[in-house]
Amino acid sequence: MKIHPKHIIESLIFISLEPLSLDKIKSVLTEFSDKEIEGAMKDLLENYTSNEKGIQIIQAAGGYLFSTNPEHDLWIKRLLKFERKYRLSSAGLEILSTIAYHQPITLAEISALRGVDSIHSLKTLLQKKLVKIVGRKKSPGKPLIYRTTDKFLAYFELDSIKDLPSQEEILKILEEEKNLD
Amino acid sequence: MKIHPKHIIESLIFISLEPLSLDKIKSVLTEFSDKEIEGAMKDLLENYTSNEKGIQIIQAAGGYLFSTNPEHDLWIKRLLKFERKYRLSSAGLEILSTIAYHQPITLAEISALRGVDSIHSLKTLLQKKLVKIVGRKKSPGKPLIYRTTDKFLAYFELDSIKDLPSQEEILKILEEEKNLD
Amino acid sequence: MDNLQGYQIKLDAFQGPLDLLLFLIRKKKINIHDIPIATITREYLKHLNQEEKINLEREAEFLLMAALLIHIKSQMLLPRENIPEEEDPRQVLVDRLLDYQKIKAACSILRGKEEEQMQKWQRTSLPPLSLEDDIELTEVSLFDLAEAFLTLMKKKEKENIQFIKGKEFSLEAKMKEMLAYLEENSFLDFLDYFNQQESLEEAFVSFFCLLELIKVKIVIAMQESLFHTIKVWLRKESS
Repeated sequence: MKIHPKHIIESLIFISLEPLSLDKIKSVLTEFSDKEIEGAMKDLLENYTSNEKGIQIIQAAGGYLFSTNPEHDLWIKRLLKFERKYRLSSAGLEILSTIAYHQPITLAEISALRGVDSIHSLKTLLQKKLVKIVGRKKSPGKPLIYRTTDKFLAYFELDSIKDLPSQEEILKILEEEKNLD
Repeated sequence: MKIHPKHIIESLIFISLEPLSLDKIKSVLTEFSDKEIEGAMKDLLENYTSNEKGIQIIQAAGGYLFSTNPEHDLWIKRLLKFERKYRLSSAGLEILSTIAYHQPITLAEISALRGVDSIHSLKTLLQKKLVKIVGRKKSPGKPLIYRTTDKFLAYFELDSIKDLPSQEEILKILEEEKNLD
Repeated sequence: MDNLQGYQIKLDAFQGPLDLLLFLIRKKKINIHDIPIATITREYLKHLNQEEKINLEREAEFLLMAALLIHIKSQMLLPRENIPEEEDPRQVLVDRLLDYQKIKAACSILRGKEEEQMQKWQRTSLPPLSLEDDIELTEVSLFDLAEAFLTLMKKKEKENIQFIKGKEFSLEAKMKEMLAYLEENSFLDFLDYFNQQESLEEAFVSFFCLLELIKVKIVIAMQESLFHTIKVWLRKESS
């Protein structure tokens, strides 16, 4: 029986705990051409979107990852005996989005943009690996600079940093807020 | 749209950390009768055996779990090997940080700082080319001395070893965690 | 009247002075590009005064903003000819507010995405892979097992050195206990299980039981991935 690359890709995504990129898949499936792999990938994704399933393949941080169907949240929480997953704190989320839009950025710059000292909550973001230190700024005092990580992208199911909410989306939100009052 | 128990079961088996027994599934899917659940389970297993797939549901230790198709072992091993290159154990990380902050340093000095014999993880770090031997110390026994490599810098996206966060900077971040929400 | 006025607003509800200012601007339906600085300063100070107790560190930030507002107000009062044309003293503040407003809006979109993501579950660790016996790194060798055990024992020795219990443990009884545990729990976490043992002696007996069970192929020891804990499972055919 011939082994179809589609099924191998399915296996590979399945055993990966982090989004698996097409490049990595290609580097593992050396027996198949890039074109074959790309076709198989497309085929696999179609299978998963066209058929109703308990599990799905999501695209995030430049790769593919299995996740459960959001409609099953209730039962999964029951099984795992979880009340709910932890959300980011408001301060954490604000720092995160400041970094996301202004990276690379220093702590002082984050604090200036927010009007608040922002060293609080930075620890959680670093420990959760949602942001990382990427070196120092070539300016007086050489402060550390921060960037968001791939884990940040995966957390919000963004494929790349370009998929962050755009100016238009942001303006739309602001308009909506204005009309609320 | 009605949610089919088959798909919920699929989600549950996927997310479970151990083989999931039918009894457990029944205890979670309280909205469905035992008969419905048994039927859905049978249906699900048939789906997985009749269609050729990359992943399968197997029965083990009194429950069900997902597993990859054994025919794909070759590629899975390749991927795991690939992934392993980028992972560090906690001991490895500890030694690496000891070397990074105290270089040039000998093995005896590393072990003394950690309170643990560190030769094993040091070998792994040498293999990964994250640290290198740079000569011998001019002291009794002339022990080998170690330093981090350029690959180490690349791994952590640092321009130079001077860009490592200082102990004070990290301490400050660690100490400042406060709940402001 | 707007419906927000009924609420007692606490400064703690705001991320900082910019957040409070944006709230006031919205509440008073103020055009952000043409802020009536006297009104906003008055409102802002009113809010600060309402607070009985604010966190000292944050109070400084709120007060700093109050100072900035008062400074801008005083500049606005200066005779026109003293200020170069086009230069509005409010501009610095407006720019900061606009930047911050964007961050806040992005936050609310991201919060929505986070909410969606919370309902999707991903695995944090993998079940044992279906790989055959020849795989070196996911299946743990006896040596790995012994090594992990010895490391653990070194730690335990330190903790237990003062008192050694006189109780005796038979190999047979322990083996039965372990199998019963496996039947019930489907797998056994190596580190957890040995940590639960009361004394060094009991841990040793358990360890030899485990080696024996592996040797006669009743159980299988697997490591989910490198550096994870070792899990012991009953072999399929024996369960």
